Amino acid sequence: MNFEHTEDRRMLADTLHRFVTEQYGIETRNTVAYGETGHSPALWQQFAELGAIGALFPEADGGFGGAGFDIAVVFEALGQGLVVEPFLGALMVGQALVAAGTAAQKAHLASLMGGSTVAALAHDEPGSHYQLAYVTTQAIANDKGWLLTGQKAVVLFGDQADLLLVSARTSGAVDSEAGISLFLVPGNAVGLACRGYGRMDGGRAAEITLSNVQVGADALLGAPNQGMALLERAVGYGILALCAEALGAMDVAKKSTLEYLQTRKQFGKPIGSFQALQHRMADVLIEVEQARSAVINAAAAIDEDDRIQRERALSAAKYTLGRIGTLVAQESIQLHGGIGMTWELPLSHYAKRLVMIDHQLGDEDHHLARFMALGQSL
Amino acid sequence: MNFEHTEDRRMLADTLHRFVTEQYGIETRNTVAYGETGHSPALWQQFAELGAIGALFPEADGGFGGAGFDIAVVFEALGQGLVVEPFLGALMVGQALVAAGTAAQKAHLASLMGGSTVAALAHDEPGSHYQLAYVTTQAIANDKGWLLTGQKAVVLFGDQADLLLVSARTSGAVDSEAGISLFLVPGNAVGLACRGYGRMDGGRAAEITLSNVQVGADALLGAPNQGMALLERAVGYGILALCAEALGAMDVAKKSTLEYLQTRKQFGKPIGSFQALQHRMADVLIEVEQARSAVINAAAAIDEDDRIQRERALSAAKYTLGRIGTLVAQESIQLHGGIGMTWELPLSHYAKRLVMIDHQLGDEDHHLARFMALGQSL
Amino acid sequence: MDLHFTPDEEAFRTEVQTFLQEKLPARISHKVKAGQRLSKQDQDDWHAILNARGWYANHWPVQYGGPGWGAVQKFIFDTECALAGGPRIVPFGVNMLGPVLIKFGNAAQKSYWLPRILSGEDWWCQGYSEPGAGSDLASVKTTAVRQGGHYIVNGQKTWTTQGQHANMIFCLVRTNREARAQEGISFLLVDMNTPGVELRPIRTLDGDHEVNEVFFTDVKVPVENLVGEENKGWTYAKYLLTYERTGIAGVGFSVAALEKLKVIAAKVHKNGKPLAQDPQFAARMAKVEIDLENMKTTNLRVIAAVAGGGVPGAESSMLKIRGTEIRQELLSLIRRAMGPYALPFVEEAQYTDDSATPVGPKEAATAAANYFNYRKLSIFGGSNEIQKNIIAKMILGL
Amino acid sequence: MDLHFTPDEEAFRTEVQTFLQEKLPARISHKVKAGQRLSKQDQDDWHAILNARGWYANHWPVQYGGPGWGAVQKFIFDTECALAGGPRIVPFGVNMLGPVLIKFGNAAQKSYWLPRILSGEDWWCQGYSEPGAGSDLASVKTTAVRQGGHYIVNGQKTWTTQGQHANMIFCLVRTNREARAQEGISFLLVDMNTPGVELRPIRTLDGDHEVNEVFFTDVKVPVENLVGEENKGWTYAKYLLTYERTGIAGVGFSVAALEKLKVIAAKVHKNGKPLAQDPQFAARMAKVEIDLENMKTTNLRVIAAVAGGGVPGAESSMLKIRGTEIRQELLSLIRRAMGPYALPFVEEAQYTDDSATPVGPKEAATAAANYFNYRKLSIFGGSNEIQKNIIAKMILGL
Repeated sequence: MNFEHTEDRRMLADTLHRFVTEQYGIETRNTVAYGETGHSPALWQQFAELGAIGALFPEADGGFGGAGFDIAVVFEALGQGLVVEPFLGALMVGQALVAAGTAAQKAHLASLMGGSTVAALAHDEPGSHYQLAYVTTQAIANDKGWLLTGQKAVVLFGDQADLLLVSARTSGAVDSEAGISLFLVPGNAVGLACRGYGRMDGGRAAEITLSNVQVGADALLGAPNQGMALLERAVGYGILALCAEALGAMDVAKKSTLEYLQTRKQFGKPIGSFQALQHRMADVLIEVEQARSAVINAAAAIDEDDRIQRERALSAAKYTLGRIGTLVAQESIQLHGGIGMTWELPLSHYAKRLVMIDHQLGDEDHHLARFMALGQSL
Repeated sequence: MNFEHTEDRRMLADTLHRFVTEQYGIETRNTVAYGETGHSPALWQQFAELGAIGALFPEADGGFGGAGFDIAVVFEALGQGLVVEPFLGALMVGQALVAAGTAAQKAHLASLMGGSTVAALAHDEPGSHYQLAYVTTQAIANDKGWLLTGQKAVVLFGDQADLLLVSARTSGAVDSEAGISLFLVPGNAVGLACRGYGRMDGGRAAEITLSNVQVGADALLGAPNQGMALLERAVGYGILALCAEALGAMDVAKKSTLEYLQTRKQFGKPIGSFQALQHRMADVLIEVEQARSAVINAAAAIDEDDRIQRERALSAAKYTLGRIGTLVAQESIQLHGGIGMTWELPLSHYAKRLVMIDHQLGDEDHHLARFMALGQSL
Repeated sequence: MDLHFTPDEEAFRTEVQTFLQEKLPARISHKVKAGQRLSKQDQDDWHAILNARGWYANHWPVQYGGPGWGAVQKFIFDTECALAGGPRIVPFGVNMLGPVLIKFGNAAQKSYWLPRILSGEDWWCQGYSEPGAGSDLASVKTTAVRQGGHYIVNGQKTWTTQGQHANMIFCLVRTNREARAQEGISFLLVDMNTPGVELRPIRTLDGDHEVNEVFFTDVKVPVENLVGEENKGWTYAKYLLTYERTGIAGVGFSVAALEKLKVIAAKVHKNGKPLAQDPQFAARMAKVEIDLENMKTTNLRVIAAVAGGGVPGAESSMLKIRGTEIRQELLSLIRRAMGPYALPFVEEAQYTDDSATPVGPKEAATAAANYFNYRKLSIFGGSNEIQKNIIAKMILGL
Repeated sequence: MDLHFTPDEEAFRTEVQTFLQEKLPARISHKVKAGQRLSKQDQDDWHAILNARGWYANHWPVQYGGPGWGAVQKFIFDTECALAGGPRIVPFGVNMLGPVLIKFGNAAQKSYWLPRILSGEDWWCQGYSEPGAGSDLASVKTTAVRQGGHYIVNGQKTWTTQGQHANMIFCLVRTNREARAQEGISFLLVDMNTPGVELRPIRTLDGDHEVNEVFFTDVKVPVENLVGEENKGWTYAKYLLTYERTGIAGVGFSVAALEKLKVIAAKVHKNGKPLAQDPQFAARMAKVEIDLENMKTTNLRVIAAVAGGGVPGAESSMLKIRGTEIRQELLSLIRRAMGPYALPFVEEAQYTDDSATPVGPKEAATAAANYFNYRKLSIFGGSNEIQKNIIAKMILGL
């Protein structure tokens, strides 16, 4: 039993932390995050050079990490700096490639890790509401490969992506776990239309319409109709990443709130001397430490072979971070008072991010229900 | 719109309050409640003479009240004094008689109101867990009337009761709403066996076994197979009563906790001066006022003809009082510290009663689910 | 005990409903129901409509132009307005300054300012809060120094809601620096167009511009604009804060939000069923619905006490806390119901949904922004923590 | 980062499990799992079994009879004991007085008292709390006045757990009335059989007799029974309170309670389905299960920090708060699961289930009583409110 990170991971965390603090301060971040492209290709490139993307993938595939704790360390640091670069897409698409890619398909990994490719998982659909097996987009085999038609919802950086991993139904009913297949689709494919927009918490996303998009036979990732397991795996990595990111963000929100309580005076004394607020902060502290433990549990579980154990730990973590992230966001704003609601205060952007993370890859209700359902099969 | 009680009701409340304070102090109460019979026939008789039982029933049937607010006023006063006398059984059995009794059957009402009869609703069964339609006890028609066989669980004062109202199945599946019939059974019927025991919060209850208990044809209350609606009606009155009782009890618990906070000193000042505790008491106050409103809503709804409206208000109230009763019990003990856990302090008995009320006629989860289910039919 | 409204009150409700059906512009109610931001024009229009009917200053005495309503009528009116999608009345002139002038203003002030509030000629904003003061309103630092026929005002106010539309601001200013915190404060009316008044927008986390900072640099204010006596301003300020709180629970808004939530929960599907049948979501909805049903009665009990001659006082703190908790919970649930579609933020969609096809369900356009915007409910108007202090002191005697 | 125990630690776990299988009497573990009350004999037996193996004083240094375990082994042992239904060790002698004597006692005291703790010859209880003091332990009013070779003790102690079994009590007494609250306190060992010591039971709300009041009237205590220096007792008391808190989260007890709850929820039916499939109940169970999974890791993190040379300190406050919240929630759920059968209270069934057929499911016999009894978890050992004060001060710096 050992709760210390390896020397390598600590160095990576330090490097990232330093880079984010120096180069990705909140003003830069907000300019980038709420700007035209919602991220900065130049900074993204620099993250790549620091090895932050490579750390998400195993050495066998050209990375230098890829374990659960590597991913947690990177995303925690990103969360601390509210980094909006397209790490999540890179992680999920990249891990799908690692798990199921042919040698040719894996060639994408190098450009992903090099920061020259923006990747996106195009899976959610207008009616899916976190349900992983809900896929109505159709892929029909033809002599050139596959013809894709359908609609994808809230695809992160879908309007910037060079490479999309698209889930489509090759057989089965609309919400059947069987019959899902995954396809690698270039962002500039003919027939692919994009409606991009900014996100509440910065960064961008897009509604994507696929109208008879023709891809080659080599676009299929993994076996046809068997995409569900691969999708779950990729999304599992995404869940871990979002949890770690939320942890990083809530640490900053907590710290900022604490500092405010220590310095802000009302009725002649620091408001942190009021016991009711002290006890609320004590509750926040305990919850944040529980959230930290949930991330550790998820990071340890992600490499676990037993699906039920692994997915239960992931759902437990996403439930935990969703619930606590929202709590920390609300308490941080409330304890700051009016100033906590201003655009100017970095805290408000942390709060928005924390709440919005609960809307990505399944919210607390979704993952609580999933945790229960997985438990039934124990 | 008017939130004042009528003069009559206020007088009744005052009378009851005075009687309970003078004659039913906590030591008397505990001696009675945790004693052999779990209640006091002499005091029960006196309550009858004060009109407290009669107030639960309409004038047309020999009472002098019977409206929702009459019942609420009586039970709120009983709750304030933690009275353990068999009011609840009298109310539920009596209201069933009022609703469906023949003239001969209604003759029981006089002895009920006169305090000479102890009545009990024998409905719950070992597997029912609050589910009203779950009835496995069988009633088979024969030439003498009906033959009853089955088991009844946690029948309040079942070992003291002169008159039992027993639910039994005359057709249909175990949990079918159709096919339930209600029977008036004397407590000393041949074939009726009783295992009496004390309750956690005082008073008594019993497991009742019916082995070929023969009752006459005139024992059937209401139409055969149609007992469910009558049962729901009787239980509805019970729910209102328990809610009002809980309100009375939580007012005392709150008051006692407040007094403790005002007088108890720690670190040189009254603990009520600590802001964290102040805010928790403010929360308790708000919850108790919401509970009071829920009781008002239920009392107003009980005479409502629209079943869905009525039952939703009753379930809303029982959910509310269950949740808040438990909260008030726990907070009262916690804010008292160790002393709040002692048998000697009246508060601890109020806390027990508040929690145990949530286990009677459906707990907060049960009534939340019922509220939702009733809402589906809106 | 009778929870029913009287026939007269029900008749009044019908009158209000008819009025709203006939007079409330669909353009405006549509925006309100969609949670969109209103323009100054929208608000001016609604003001004019109410004033034409004599219902604008609806708690003013009849002699000053009020309709002579009691607490129950006021409650019915507020509730029906909220249900119909009527905009929230901007309270600063009519609900805050008005009562202060009526009670403490001199004859000239009353005859000059009150009609202008009614007509909408003046748009008032509030100069109470200062940076670093928060809920400690008495720590006023903005100074007013008497020089002949004027006060010279210097200092800064903040959280000035809709100050960008206002031409007038009422301010708490310090006229005596020697006195203790709550003494030495005066209540001053300032024309925003006076040289030295500068307004800077505060952008809130949802990107909205609703509140402002107001800076005063050697602003000359005629002494005629002093309300009541010099250094007695705190008395008027407190009166203003405790006045007219029966609407504080916001029950009408919550009922409207619950209706909206139910429509959404019936429409949005998860796992092949409407969200309204998802056990966890349905339980959240049922819990807040029950809490709201209870709150309705709690609110009416307080109103009945006021109508019966009682004073709302600290009970309004209770209504404020639970009322805002319920509203915030409903806004959380609307946000939750949107699933991933809570993420998109399309600026135009905050003002109108005419432009383009919506991203996701149309309710998604404002769901997250409103959730964040209305975190203010538990902060402004005396934070919920301050309200708990009031309850502890005034009701609980702790 | 590695959440797995080392092979050595796993081997130790197996050793503990084997020991428990072989040595823990079924009679005792059965009672513990059923939530029944233990007799003095039960506790003495378990004490003797542990002591025979050298595992009784399992955090004492080897030289005094400890097994030389670290924090991780101690954690494994505690957890496995809880899972197997081992009784909670009565902590007053071995976990509280022992460390104080080891650190502050003189040679004679160590050589006399420590072996008697190990052997069980002395049953110690605690004389800390006084009526009206609650969490403010330093406000000691019981006095000890030096007269020749004795102290004359007068005063009253309360909440003395299992004092009815004890022959010895360690007390905080005031030896200097002039000094400030935390000075002038001494740490004294008192024979309960001395004339003037009187014990009165306190009956708790569940009808149990577990705690007591202890009265001292002119009780003569030899000066040899003073631990450390006169008037320095507060130092020793604080040491005692902060010592050995890695077990404070009670994770083992919670894991055992969760297992019990799951068995019940699979067995009890509602609406034709096991309670485990009732959406609301299942959600409550899942929430506490997740919280417990997280707490396990939080607890291990603190233990790892201690094992790595860190000091648990205020982190143990965090474990205490959340650990007791989880335990209380699990006991609430067991109570809830019983439905109407939570009401019956059969006295005999609190001690044994041999006598008669149970009323309702057999778990119902103690469900409500235990729920009420364990409300103490958030009160005793420094109330959770005091723990939050500690966190605010020590960790948050507020």
